[in-house]
Amino acid sequence: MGALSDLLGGFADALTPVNLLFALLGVVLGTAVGVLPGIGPAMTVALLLPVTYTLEPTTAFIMFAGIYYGGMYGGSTTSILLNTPGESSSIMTALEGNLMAKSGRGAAALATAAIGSFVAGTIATLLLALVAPVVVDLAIGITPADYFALAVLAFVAVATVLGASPLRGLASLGVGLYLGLVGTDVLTGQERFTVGVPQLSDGIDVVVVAVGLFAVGETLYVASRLRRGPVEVMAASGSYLTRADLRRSWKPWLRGTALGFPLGALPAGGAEIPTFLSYAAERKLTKHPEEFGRGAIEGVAGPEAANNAAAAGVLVPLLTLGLPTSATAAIILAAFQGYGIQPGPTLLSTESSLVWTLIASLLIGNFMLLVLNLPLAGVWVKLLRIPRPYLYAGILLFASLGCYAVNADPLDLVLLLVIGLLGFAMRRYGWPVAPAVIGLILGPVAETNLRRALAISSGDLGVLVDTWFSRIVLALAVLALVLPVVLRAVRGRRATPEELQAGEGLRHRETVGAPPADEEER
Amino acid sequence: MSRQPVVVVGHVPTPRGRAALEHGVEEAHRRGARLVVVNSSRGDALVDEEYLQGDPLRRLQDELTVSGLPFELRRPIGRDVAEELADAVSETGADLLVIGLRRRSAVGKLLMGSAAQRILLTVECPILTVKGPPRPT
Amino acid sequence: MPLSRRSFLAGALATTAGVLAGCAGTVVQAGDLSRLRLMAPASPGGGWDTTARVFQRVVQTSGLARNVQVFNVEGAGGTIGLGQLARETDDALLMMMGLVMVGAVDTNDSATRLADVTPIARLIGETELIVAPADAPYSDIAGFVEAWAADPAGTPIAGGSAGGTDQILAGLLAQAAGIDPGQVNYIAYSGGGESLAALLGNQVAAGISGTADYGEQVRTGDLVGLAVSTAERSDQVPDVPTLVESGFDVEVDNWRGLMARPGMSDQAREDLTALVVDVHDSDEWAEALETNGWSDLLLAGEEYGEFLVEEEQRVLAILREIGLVQ
Amino acid sequence: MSVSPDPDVSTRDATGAHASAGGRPPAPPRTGVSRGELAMTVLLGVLGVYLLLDAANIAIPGSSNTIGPRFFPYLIGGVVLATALALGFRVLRGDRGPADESEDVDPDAPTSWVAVGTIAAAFLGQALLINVVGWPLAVTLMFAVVAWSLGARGVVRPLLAGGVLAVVVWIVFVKGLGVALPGGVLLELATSWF
Repeated sequence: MGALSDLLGGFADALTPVNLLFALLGVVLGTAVGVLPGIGPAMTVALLLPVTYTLEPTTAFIMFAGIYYGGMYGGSTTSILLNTPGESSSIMTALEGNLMAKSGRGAAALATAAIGSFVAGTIATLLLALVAPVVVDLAIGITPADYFALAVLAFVAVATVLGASPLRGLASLGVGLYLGLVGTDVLTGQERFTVGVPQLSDGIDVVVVAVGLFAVGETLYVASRLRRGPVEVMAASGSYLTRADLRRSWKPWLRGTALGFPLGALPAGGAEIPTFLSYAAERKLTKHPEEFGRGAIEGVAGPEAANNAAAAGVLVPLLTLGLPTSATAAIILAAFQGYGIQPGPTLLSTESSLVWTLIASLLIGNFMLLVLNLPLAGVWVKLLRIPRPYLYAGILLFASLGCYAVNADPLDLVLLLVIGLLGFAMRRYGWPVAPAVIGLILGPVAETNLRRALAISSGDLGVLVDTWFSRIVLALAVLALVLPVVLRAVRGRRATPEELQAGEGLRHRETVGAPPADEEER
Repeated sequence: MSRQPVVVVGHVPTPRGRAALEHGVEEAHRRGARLVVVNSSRGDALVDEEYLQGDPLRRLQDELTVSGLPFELRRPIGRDVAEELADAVSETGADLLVIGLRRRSAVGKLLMGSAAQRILLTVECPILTVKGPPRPT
Repeated sequence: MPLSRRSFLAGALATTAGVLAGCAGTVVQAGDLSRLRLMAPASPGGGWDTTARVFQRVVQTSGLARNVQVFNVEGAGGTIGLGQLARETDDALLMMMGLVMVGAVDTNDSATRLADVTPIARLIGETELIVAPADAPYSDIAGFVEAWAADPAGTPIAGGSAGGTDQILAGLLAQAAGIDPGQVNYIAYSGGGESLAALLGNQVAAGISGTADYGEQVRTGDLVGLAVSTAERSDQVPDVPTLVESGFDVEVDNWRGLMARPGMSDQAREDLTALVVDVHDSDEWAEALETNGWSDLLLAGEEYGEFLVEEEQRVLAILREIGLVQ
Repeated sequence: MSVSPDPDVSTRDATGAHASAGGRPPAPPRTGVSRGELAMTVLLGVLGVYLLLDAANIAIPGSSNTIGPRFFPYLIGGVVLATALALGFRVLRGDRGPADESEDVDPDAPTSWVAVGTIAAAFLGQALLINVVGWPLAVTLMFAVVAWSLGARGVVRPLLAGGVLAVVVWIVFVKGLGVALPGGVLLELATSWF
């Protein structure tokens, strides 16, 4: 098995003291920021990008791998103990997990989440190791038209399917696509929309956009509507997994993995859909339906596993096609490019040792997280005692660091602030932020590949549907666009109980403190 | 008819808060007073373990009910503990305020300031300060 | 596998930190090259950056100067760095540049021209390699050109960024083969690695990039080496003939050289030139040429200035033909 | 958030101050046209028009094959403009976007433009000060102003917290990792022996 020996080689590289140290650092940082409100893994990686200027690529990516997985773990801890899911993908965990904690089974909820994450993360990472070389072989045959189709599918998914308001998702995507246009056209070397500023001729830095939208925008938004007052912390009480808990957990773990990995690996992926699906599946399959809505362990085990499996799945298109399908993946892609490394079909051959070390350290980091997280849940919660004024002032401090260190140009900070204000306005008026980042990164991918495809075919539009791959992907994109509309038309205004449940989950964060604000016209 | 006396207690779920509460209950019984328990939070952090919520809150209420005193539990979220207590005292026209003291080194006091000190300076009624767990009565 | 690049990156910003700390008004007197700054007018990891960092290492290990710092000024094909160099007052500053900057000055319509700064020396060159997919119906450059001439639009050629060395070579080869350079169906990729996937997937008819990008695939037979662009064959792909050998009068070196600020004294200029020649003569430099697959193209002083003028004319002419410059 | 005692407490609502608000009826849905949303939509429309107009100024080199560098700008400009029109229609009919949720955000609170303005000004000031007084001092000042506008009390603590964090971060990143950040005269001198 080629993949196995490559992976063992990766372990040999990852198990050096320095790399282990950075894996630990990444895992701790990732968990810490996963726990903290207002910071997600995407922002953490963006804020820490400056370290990539000095670290070796391998070491830097080992750390990012730790942050990436750690952020998922941290999110589950706060979901369960505080009922405050930091990311949309941990909403489902909060739903049943917090109820378990309330009824004195917090320790069991944390344990099933942690072990489920570990099991799913490990299986999914191994699947990544197995699948990546195969996908790369297929990806060599992937034409520019196929890439274009993939980018279109990602646009449709991120703008219309994931958000609450498709039009606003589209608006956000448009802003991102515009930002992606600024700079020099790759194919003809012409400057576009640089308004005469030479610094813009290389385009707008993804780091500036990501830090601006996430860190600065989030801080401004929180400042504008600061919530005061603490939330209730549940004790991690009760026993860890009993035999009965384990018996009820292992199947959801595996089912969550089976749902999370492939859906995460789709270019339209992300972790939200698999966690919702996993929750719905466990609700249907459980032998204890009466417990759902009162703290069912299956409802924690499945979504948590799906969440982590999807996180590993997202790495498949990122590493093999160079296509980021989540905001975090987009930042990691920027980190690769900062080293002059272009993820894509040739990555596995040109940077083989880097990729395998990365995969090995994902497995190592996953194990570290299991060891760290079970006993330390209480410590993480202590982090939340940082007063909000200091927390958000600190976020801005790191935003300044991350952005200024790229070019040492104060102009970048001004641009950061402008984008931060844009991010604030977007949040304030309900425009989702992620489509803008995805548009910025995938816009140029879509454009160059469309133009390459047409140039290679001498202008024959038929090239866009020339391969089965592009036909299927474009059909999926059309389906994703039309299906919600059709479903709404067929079903009318009546929502099913499942939908209500899922909708409740979506709004769960609001109910943490105050009643849902405005319910009209979702 | 004369007004019923009022005893205000500044309470936090710590040994010193415990001590303040028990002394407050004792004093209220002695004076036949109404008890006002204030548990406040600055509310500037997502988690404040000194702010009573959930089960501990229920337990406190049960405990006060059992004591047989007329009581009121206030849980304001404000900028400053001292201000909240001073507000409670002036509003109820309290006859006594009971607070718990934290042991601190000189350096610690210099750095952190002292809520107790500000309370002593701002509050307009007699104050009983309690340190550590109370003697068994 | 550009292993070397990584180790160079390790020191990357360590140096820039110092630059910022000490940038205000440090005009070093002529002859004092104990402290030297090197500008790479491109992002870290690229060709200019790599060359600058190799230069830095050689200067330091051979003891020619103690404190050498490399910093990056990215953007617009290096013309942002060129503009900054023209405003510099520090004699102890060298800017890495190369053939691409010659074209970028015109394609970006840069206010600062190469003639506005002081040429020091041309240093190295990289060989350009023209390849075809393994499944292509031709196995040598003559066969390719025949197919190309028959249908220029239907013969897409992949290469690096627009207006760069790869596209210039495509234009020059078209000219030599009697094809209108304006008809060349050139598909720009952001780098050799990206165009490699298109070649391996047999999506384009040919590809042009440095030997470092395609050499490995040519040696393993995954790609067919059609020709190299230099006067002599490359050690990396010794079986691939030169264009001249194959009957096309085209010779392109993807050369790199060093420039300094304008208006410096003759003494300061001679000192810098002497330093570069000393670096060139060291054993460490010879070793660096070997490991990186670079050819030695040292050309110092006046001759380098004259070479630049000729190169500018040649590049501008072909860019006009291609249509990148009006 | 009100500073006055919570009247609900003696009702034994044990779920905390905020959840205790869960007992009160949901806020009535806001209706009417939101000016802010309309402004966002208009800006989006302006962006679309700008894209369509400025795309015409992109030079098309003779070498551009089939669709050139203007095609995508036109396409995106068209999509953006169409989105703006559709969104504008919806907004004028009273549609409101679901405000983004966040752990520390009170969705019912009115927007505090003062806080937003203060923080933006502090950040801008910091950007302009970096090259004058060095990064640590510039961000310390920003840290303190941001903390104050978010409700921190006192003068010493925010400055002290910001200063310590800034210096520690500066030492770790500059001295440890070699990132470029001007430290300011004092700090550079004090740490030159590193």
